[in-house]
Amino acid sequence: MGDRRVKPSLPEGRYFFSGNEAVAEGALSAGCRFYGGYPITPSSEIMERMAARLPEFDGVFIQMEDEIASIASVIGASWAGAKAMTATSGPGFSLMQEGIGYAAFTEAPCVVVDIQRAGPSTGQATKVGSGDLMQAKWGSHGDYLPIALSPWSVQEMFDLTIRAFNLAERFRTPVFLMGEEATAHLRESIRVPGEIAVSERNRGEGPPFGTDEPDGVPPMPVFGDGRKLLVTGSTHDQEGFRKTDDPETHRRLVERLHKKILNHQDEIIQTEAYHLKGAEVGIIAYGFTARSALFAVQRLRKAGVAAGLLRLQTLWPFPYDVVESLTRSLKHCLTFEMNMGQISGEIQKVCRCPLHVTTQVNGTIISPATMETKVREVLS
Amino acid sequence: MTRALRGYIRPEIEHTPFCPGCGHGSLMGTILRAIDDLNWDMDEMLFVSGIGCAGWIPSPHFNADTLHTLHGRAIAFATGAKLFNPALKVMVIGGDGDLTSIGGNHLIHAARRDIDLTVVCANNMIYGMTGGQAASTTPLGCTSATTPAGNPYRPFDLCKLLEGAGARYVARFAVTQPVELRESIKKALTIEGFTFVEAVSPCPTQFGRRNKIDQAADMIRTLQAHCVPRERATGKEGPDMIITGEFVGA
Amino acid sequence: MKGYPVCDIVAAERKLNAADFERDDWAALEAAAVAEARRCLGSYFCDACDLCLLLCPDLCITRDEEGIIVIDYDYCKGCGVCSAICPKGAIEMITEKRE
Amino acid sequence: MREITQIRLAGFGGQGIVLAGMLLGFAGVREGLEVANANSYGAQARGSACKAEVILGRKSIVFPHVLTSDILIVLSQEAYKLFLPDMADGGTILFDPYHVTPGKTPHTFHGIPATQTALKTFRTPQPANIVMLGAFTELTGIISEANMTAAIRENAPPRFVDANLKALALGIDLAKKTKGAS
Repeated sequence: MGDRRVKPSLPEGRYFFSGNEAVAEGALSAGCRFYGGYPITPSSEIMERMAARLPEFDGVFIQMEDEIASIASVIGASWAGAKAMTATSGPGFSLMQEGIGYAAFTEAPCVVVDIQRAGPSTGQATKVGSGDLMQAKWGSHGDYLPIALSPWSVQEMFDLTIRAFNLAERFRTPVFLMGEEATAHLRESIRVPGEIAVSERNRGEGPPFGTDEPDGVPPMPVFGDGRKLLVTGSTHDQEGFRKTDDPETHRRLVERLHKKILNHQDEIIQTEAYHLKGAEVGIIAYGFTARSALFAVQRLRKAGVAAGLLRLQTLWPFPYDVVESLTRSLKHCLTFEMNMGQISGEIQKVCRCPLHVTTQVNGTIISPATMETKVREVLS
Repeated sequence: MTRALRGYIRPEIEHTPFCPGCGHGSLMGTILRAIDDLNWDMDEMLFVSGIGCAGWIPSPHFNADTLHTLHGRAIAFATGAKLFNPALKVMVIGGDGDLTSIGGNHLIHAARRDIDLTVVCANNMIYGMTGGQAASTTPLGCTSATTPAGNPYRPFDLCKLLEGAGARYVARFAVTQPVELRESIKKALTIEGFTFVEAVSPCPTQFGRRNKIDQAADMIRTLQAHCVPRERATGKEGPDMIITGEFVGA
Repeated sequence: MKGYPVCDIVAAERKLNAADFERDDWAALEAAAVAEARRCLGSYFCDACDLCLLLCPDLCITRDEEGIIVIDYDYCKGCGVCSAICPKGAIEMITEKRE
Repeated sequence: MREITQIRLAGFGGQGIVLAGMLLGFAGVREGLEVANANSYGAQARGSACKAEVILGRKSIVFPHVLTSDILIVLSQEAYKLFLPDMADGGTILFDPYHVTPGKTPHTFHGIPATQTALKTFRTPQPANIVMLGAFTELTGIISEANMTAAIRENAPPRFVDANLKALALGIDLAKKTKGAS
């Protein structure tokens, strides 16, 4: 992914960043030049760093009056040509959903970083959780397919933020970086490369909401291009004219929005396999939980247990095929989630072996020891 | 449609979408005549609107970049577009329900920040598109679909609200004052910073019908009769009178 | 709630009323009398003040090459706003007959 | 140094524990090591137990939280009691005798009078955290003095850089004396 090589926001080298700082630098590196946001724990450091750093890149930072306005300003800036983003946490993510639906329907690229905390509602503002995954999938009304990525380290808070922008521009869609408090406030050494690959939006000719492109992603001109753009969140034809009474226009539009994601799953979905060769028992995990899981798997392997880990870096679209083919070869599959089993439900849909779900919603991370114990329990 | 304004309307558009006698059509003509007077290039303009009848004034009719957004959020969208590309001349057009009820917070904050936008609020004192429910601007005692016994709450004085929020220019004219309204919009467009024009606009279908003013023509006459230019106002006008004029930045 | 159908342009010229006769302001009275006479004698004749053109909600009133006000009935929705605001009473609304 | 060294800094809120952990992390990166640093957030900011965890690795760090600490730098009795059970066998404890009276456990103990030194030199206990870092530098040899100095220069609040560098040097001296004594 990425058709242009650029220098990142910092000189090549090793840095010591918090996850939130890494998100900001990843965004700047990817070409983000607009940030509209509203403070919320545990994501505020992203906003603070963008406030300090964006002016150095001739970018625009604005603190809006709420999260609804934040996502609206981001979409406005996106249509004006900006690579734009906002960052928030669960309560703000809830408020942003109407704007996210608008961005999906008008195909406005943007990146929304959700640093998840323990919910629902105000919940535990400073404690970790991972309960916003279904909200990312179904948060706004109607049918659309979001893209959601799950970073597990500070390095990935940087890398996947860049990837989120690339996916957003490539597919003209909102992309979510589903961070977690545990990674956002973690500090780690990371490597910033000398060059990164970035995607730029296609501003070319052709109807901006066309339906006949082979890959389903029409070109996106921006305001001021002289194209007299017609953008609306109502059902629209390929030129943007409202067609709110035409069943065929609505069907074609909604189906194309699905196809443009589903037909490119190979390009979007990324997973990582650890020790799965010959594994009898497999853990499927994502985000910070996958760090615990890998640690546990390594210890189990040392103890002679044939355990492995499948780490999901892309959560939406969900990697059903990868999960199905893996679970065909497993005797047991285990999941660990800092929610009541949101992703386990998806795994269950295609799981070909017994599935053992462990959930933990106490505002703390799931320890490697818990996982080791569970694996041994399942095997005994 | 009038030939004089054809160039400002998308070629695909043949007629206005508004009910017979809707003031929004008059306002649409007045806005385009103001831009015509200024001789501005529509390719440099961006019109942002929200949901509701007034949201349809620019979208899809105006032959320029138009952004038809979510209910109440037009100003927040416009803020993002304007800040990222300051070369765009950005005008937000919306109704009273859209801009001042659900969108009230965005309105006052954009004014406070002095974002360089011109906001035209087509105030018909009711939710027209959804079927005539009470808005934050429905006069005390008026009947609406949700205030069948008369509205028990006071309406916003939008101009005072915006003055308090720090807008650079604040004016109110009825669409029955097309010359003053046009001059006011021109002034608002040319003043740098946040400018606000309230255009009082009759809604015969939802407001008139529910308040025993059955004909569009009667709505116009009633509106005319209730407008008092601020120079002639004595300060003793009842709450049903509409004081028109420039309140800030005259 | 019925009001006198005077737009602000016309109202700029003063309207004659009883109070004016009780004052010694003869110059004002004369101006008012002239204005009233102009209004009265000009009734039912369009003097192309453009008010209907500016107010038409359907943007279907325009001036032709000779400056005469014309209405494009294809786009007229028959709301009657033009008739209501015409200071000369020069626009009459007629119910369309179904053919 | 071993492949992974797990370090816990603990005390009570306000002692600069989190800052010390961060500075240690910055120094670790300069040293060319992989670093993970997690801090306690929340109630711990108000005078109760507060901890910073720093993991230094010669290889990539899989699990970024401290499970058993190889080194405990401790500035309060409460924190000492809380984190002693998580010490690795044969681990090293750097404690400030002003706050901590250690028990008899099979660990290597270094008493560093950081708070008293800070009070004597700076008339405030605040730089005690950096004094401890100085002692850590000298005693463990994981991080060079040059890299620790650079980390402070680059990341400590600018107006306190000089004081912090002085505190670091004091800590190194105290550690040298401890080593001489043992």
